Amino acid sequence: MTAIASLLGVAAGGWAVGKGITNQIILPLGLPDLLFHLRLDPLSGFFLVVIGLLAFFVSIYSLGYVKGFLVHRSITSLVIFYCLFLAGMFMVVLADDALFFLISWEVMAAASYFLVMFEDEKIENRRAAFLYMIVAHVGAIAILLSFGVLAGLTTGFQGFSGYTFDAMRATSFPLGWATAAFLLAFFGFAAKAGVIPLHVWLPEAHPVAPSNISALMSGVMLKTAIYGIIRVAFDLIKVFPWWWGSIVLIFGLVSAVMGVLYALMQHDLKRLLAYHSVENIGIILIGIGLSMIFTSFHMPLLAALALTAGLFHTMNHAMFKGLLFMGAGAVLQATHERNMEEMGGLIHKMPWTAAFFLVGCISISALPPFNGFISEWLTFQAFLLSPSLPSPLLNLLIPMGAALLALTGALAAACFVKAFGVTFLGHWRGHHNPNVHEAGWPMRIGMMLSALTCLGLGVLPTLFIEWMDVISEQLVGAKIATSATGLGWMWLTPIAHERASYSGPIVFVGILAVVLIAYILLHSRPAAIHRVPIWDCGFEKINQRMQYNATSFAMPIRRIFGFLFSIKEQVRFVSLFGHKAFPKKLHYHLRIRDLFWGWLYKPVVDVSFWISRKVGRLQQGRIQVYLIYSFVTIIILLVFLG
Amino acid sequence: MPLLILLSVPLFAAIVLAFIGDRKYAPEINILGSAATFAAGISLALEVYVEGPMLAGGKFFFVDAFNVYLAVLTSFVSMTTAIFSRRYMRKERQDGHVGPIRMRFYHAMFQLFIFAMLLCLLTNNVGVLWIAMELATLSTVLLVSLYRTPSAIEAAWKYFILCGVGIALALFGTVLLYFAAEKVLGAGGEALLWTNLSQVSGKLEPTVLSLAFVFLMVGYGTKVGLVPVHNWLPDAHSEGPTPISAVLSGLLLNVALYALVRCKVLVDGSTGTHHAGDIMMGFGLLSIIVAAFSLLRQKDIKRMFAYSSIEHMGIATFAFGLGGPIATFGALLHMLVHSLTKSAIFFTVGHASQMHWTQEMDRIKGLIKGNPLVGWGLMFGVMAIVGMPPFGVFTSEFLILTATMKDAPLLTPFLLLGFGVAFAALFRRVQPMVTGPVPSYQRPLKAAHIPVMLHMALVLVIGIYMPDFLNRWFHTAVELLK
Amino acid sequence: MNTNLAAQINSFLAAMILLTAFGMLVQRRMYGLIHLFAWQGLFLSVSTAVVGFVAGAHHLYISSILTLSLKVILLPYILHVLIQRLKIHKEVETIVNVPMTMLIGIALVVFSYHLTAPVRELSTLITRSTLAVALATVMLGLLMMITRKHAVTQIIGFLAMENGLFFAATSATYGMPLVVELGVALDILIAAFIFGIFFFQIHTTFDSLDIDQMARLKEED
Amino acid sequence: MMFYPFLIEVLQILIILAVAPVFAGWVKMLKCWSQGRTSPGLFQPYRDIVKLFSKDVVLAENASWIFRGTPYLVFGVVVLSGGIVPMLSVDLPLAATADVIALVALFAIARFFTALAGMDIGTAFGGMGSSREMTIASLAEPAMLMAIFTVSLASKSTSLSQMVQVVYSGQAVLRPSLAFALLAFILIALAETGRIPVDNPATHLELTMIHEAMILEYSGRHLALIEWAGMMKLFLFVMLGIAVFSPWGIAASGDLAAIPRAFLFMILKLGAVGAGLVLIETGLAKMRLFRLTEFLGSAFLLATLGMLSYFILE
Repeated sequence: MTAIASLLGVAAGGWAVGKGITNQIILPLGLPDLLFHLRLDPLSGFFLVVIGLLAFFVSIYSLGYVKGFLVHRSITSLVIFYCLFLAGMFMVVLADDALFFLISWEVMAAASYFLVMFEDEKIENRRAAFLYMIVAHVGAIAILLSFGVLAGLTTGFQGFSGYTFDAMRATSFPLGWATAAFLLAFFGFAAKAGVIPLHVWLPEAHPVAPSNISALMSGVMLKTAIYGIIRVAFDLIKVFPWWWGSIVLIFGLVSAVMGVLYALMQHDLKRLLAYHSVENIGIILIGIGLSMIFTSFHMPLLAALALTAGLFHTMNHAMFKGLLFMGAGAVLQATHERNMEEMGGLIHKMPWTAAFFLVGCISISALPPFNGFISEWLTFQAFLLSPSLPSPLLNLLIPMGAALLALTGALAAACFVKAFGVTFLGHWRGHHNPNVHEAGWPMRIGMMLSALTCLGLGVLPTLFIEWMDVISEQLVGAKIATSATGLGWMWLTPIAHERASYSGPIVFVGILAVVLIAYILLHSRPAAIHRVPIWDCGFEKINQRMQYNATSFAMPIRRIFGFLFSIKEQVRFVSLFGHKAFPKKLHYHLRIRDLFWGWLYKPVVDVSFWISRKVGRLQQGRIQVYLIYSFVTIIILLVFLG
Repeated sequence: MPLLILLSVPLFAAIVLAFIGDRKYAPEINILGSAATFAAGISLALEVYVEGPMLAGGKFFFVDAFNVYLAVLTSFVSMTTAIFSRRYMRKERQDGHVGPIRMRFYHAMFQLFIFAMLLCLLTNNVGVLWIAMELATLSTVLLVSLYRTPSAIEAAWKYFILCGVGIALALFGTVLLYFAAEKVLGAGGEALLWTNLSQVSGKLEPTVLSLAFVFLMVGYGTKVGLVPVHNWLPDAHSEGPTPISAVLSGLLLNVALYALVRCKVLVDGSTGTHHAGDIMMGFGLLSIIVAAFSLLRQKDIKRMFAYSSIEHMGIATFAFGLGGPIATFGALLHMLVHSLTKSAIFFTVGHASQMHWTQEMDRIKGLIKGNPLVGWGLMFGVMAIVGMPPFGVFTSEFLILTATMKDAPLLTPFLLLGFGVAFAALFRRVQPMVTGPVPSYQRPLKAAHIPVMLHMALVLVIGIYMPDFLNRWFHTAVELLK
Repeated sequence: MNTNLAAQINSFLAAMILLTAFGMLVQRRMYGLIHLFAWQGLFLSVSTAVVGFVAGAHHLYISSILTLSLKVILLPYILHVLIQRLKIHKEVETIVNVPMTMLIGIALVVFSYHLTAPVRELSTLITRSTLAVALATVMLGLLMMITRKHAVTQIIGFLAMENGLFFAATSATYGMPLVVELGVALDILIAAFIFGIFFFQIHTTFDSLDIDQMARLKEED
Repeated sequence: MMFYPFLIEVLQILIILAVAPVFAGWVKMLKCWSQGRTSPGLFQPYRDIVKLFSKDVVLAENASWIFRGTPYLVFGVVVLSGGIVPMLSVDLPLAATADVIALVALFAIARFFTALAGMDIGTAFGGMGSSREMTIASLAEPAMLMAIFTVSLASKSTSLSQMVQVVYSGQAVLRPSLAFALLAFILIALAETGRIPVDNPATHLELTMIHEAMILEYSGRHLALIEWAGMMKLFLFVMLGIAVFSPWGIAASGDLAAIPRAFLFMILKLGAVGAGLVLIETGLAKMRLFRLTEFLGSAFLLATLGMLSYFILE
């Protein structure tokens, strides 16, 4: 059912973007003076496609996945909230007035909250869900205020018409208020998107949710926040100074780098993926931030390039992160284990899942010929074009951002070598050998479809970019020229042929061809393959505990970037003869925490409770004291007025 | 005519219930009486809706858009509460918390309380308004101490004394009001009629009125439960029987706020300034913040929701103080949805504590699995009360917040702080209660379905689709309060 | 009786009311308090009657009689009975810092006078100057409730406040409309019954009427 | 002249296949000489590869298709990259397939799979090699991008043939930015191709190996492909450096006659670079793994200085 609905969403979105038209509908719901306004324009159409496509895949996947739950619990609530969640996301991108937007927004948040809490007997689920809810709600209030500012400045505030996006579009805002609105909106959306330092809920909530839900949350729910930022900045406010873009850019960069570094330190597979969402949201924001900078300097072409990069990455991230979470779900279902330290060698038992997961890994590591590379490449191109900006300071600083992005990409690759290597390759690391089996067909189909989409987007990006060009045309007023020549679909040339180009099909076909040729040549002569045990360097039989695991893999990077984490490392000796030289047993304990807990969240919580204790003293039990309150209040008021 | 029925039915029911005592069918009579009241309320509302504001009983009663909607609300919530209390109080009797005499007392006083509130809302006379308010207090004081535990008596005593003092101060304010009005309207009953006062509010002496407002504010503010004169509220709500907490929280506070708003209109009309509004905003803001932070450290479930009521009354007071069409609209809506939601929450809370034999939140667990209606009801109730869409509270908070952003942007951070903290505090407590496995000491319970579902459905509907008549009512009320 | 004389009588009565209010503030013995309260009620009743006579407002006579019967006869009697029933008549109460309380009381009077001064200018009534006394009486009642620790004395303080209110109503405006006066009286009657019930409840539960025991519902840990 | 570009393309791929082992042999030979040993000759790498091709494959029990497929993939990627870097002529049809950034990404995919293959068997060495390799790569990447950025500032392009053309046409001579970028590039290239002081291709000492640790389990034709690809990668990095920083002698567009001359120039330059490489390798000792941060940090610094000097000085 949901699959069909999602397909409808895809169709509608694809149609809207393809035709570049705008539809508006007003539903007879809501406040009588403020009916629910719906609007389908290319931007929302694009996001509709993103959401719908992944939702379609995930819905197929879920058919198989939820069977795992059926054994020991009812899934009614899962199904209900799943549908609500999808509906919420669709409504968010379609909403065209502040009230309806926020309602959809919170329906989405609430539904996902219940989904995170689906397995509510586990304490970590409850904790994660709670944290998620808090951050989401605080973010929502900020968005609400932002709309409040915007609506307050529109002409129709005395009535209710000021709340519609149309009224906001028609108003040009004074800079100070617009800035307040933008910052509030950015804060709110950033909380949803998991931008550092508002990301803490994300690595808690995504791992504990059912995997199909993680896929949707990470793949598309975060994107609604991106949609919000674009909508507010480009569509509602329209004119802004360059430093807004810089703010977005800086937060994007920090999120990208920190996200991937934290991801590297994880040994919980889904948690690792969750941190990667932080990273990828960062990359998307980089694109958007650059686009905003270019827009404020009136360089529509470059702005279009950067915006396309950001949007393209949005699409890509939805696809590969959905794929990865689905893969992780398949692994979770097969092994009942999220800890990578207890996995290994799954490629033999789950060949399909392994292959699809590998596709996801390559895509997210931004390696050609898959889709992740295209968007990152476009982002780099946008970076490289920044020297044409008329501001010397930006000229000097923005390239550093490019370097950080490069660092992010490389670290992501490292991280996914770790993730894939430790999970699927090598030997089983766990203590007991579970009965692992391949995922069922619906799950495989779901994963396969998104894997194919990843490949398709990577090989033929030009077609996709041409299709979505209309968005940037509407928002920043320019298209990026992709099809300069007759064979335009082959070459991706964002600005000009001389500037830079990339050809997905040739890379794909080229690699494939050379590999095939080499393979055929080498196999023309039969050669035996001997299967032997692993070479043990002449020592005793090596066992599976000697393998590199997730922690040891990340050790060099942990050392190098150690200052960014709060790390507690402990080595405890249990030694023979009471001397260190004769160790009998070594206990190694490592605890890595998110730095921002200590910096940002714990103080807030502590201060709240401190204030709460102080405030509690008001209610101090004795009636005379209460009477004194009344007495003093009245005296003060009398003095004040009299 | 419906007006007369509306008032006489509860009074009559109170007398009947006092006489028949604790019979088997007493709860049903209670429900019947409330239902009749509600029907009368509806027909009155229809009449007003069709014909506009009206005077009745020789100018003694006055009905306009503002109070008729509150009257309907009052009769509605009292009806659902009566339905709820049937099952709830039966359980309490089985558990031996209350005896037959107290049951008789409970039923009679419940109806008397409803009568007092309706009188309070419908009267045209500011003095009678005061009397009815005092009657409402007095009729509930002994209900709060119904269980006769030390803490219940303590709570009731505090309620009695603090509200008594508060209301006395309000009387002083009323005297001053009369003092000013008498000059313009002449001595006698005419000078205390709200309809007359509002017409001549521009001519009333500003100094006297602002003096009067201080007393009215502190007096009725005590009843509304505004910080710093709120101290009776958490005690009374947590120690009384749950149906009483529901009506106290859902209705009495509204009625007190109604009185306050009526006075504010007069005062601002007279002084031509916004001082009264400013004072209300100050009280509101203080209530929001103090209540929000107090929520953080609650252990008793009913006490926690009592603080939540303080917070929401703070919001409504703040919005009325802010003024302007959108804020006032939001405040009216807020009164409506808060009262529906909060009483629904108290219904579920009552059942929850019966299921676990305690009001300690640490001991309440696994409600959704134990009793889905109670569990989900509490969950959704809390989601609604903290302002999650699509429930109606969100709509009102949305309007209030955006209006604040427009008119007093510097205050929004405080509002935001309060909302955020309250949200976190409530969720932190409620989530462990509704989720998780069922504890061994939980007992199954037949819960009262209808009231909870009815309330939540209404709140939901108002959030998604507000009927046109409600909207028009609010708009008329907004006009009145300008 | 001419207006001037009436005004003088009224002022005298106002002074007496104020004096009894102060007396109650510092009186330690329970019976003394009740007597002072009855006296205050009497002064109030007389004052109401005088005002009614001067102003020709005949409903004030009803008020006066109500006051007389309620506050001078009924309530003191009830209190008396209760005290005997509950065997608390011998109790002598400690009051926090009497001189301090007196000073605050005087400050309150000054404050009330200052506050009502502008209102006084507006009024043409002969009784206008007594408004300050009425306000002061209300405030002193409140102060008394704050400084006392006994349930009965708190109630007396509360009733003293009501006296102040009544006085304000008569002195400032020649009395409220009759409906209101009757209603208020009814309320006080009900309140009297309720606090009667309360005394019993408190006494049986806590074994004394000392309200310091009733401070367990609080937020502090 | 329709076929001219394709001719060049084919020629170039042949060159890279053929010349890369020779270059590797040349480096080894020079190294032997400098250390006073007898060298096995310029063509020893050929002999090694041929020998490996004819051997049977010994495969670990639990090797998966990733382990077996990686050599082919790595080989394929490197050959494809070979068709992209202009060596003889600026007029290379495939050059537009990928710009510098994409080229770096192509190398990255080879590395990605090699690292996976290292983890496939499940030995401690493999994992260690993968871990270190990926660490180094992530540190090298920002510096690499910075260098590219600097160069592209001068040429206003990241497309290789365009960059070559700009430098070749003399618009950029003796620019400080390019000099800095060159220095940075050399450091990065050392790291990327696994030479001393970052990695030692000749060692099999457990504590110091990086790249070798990953491919320790390979044998037969798999090893041959990997070794060959490794030589080509070294060769390609050298060619990339030459193309971007000193393309003089390269054939201009459509100039068929200049090809032999260009080939000659290429050989000469290769010889010189080989000598330089040996100089570095004999002069320096291998660094500790955690000193590499400083090494690559200085590469980044140099590249950034190059960029700054572009903005400040030019």
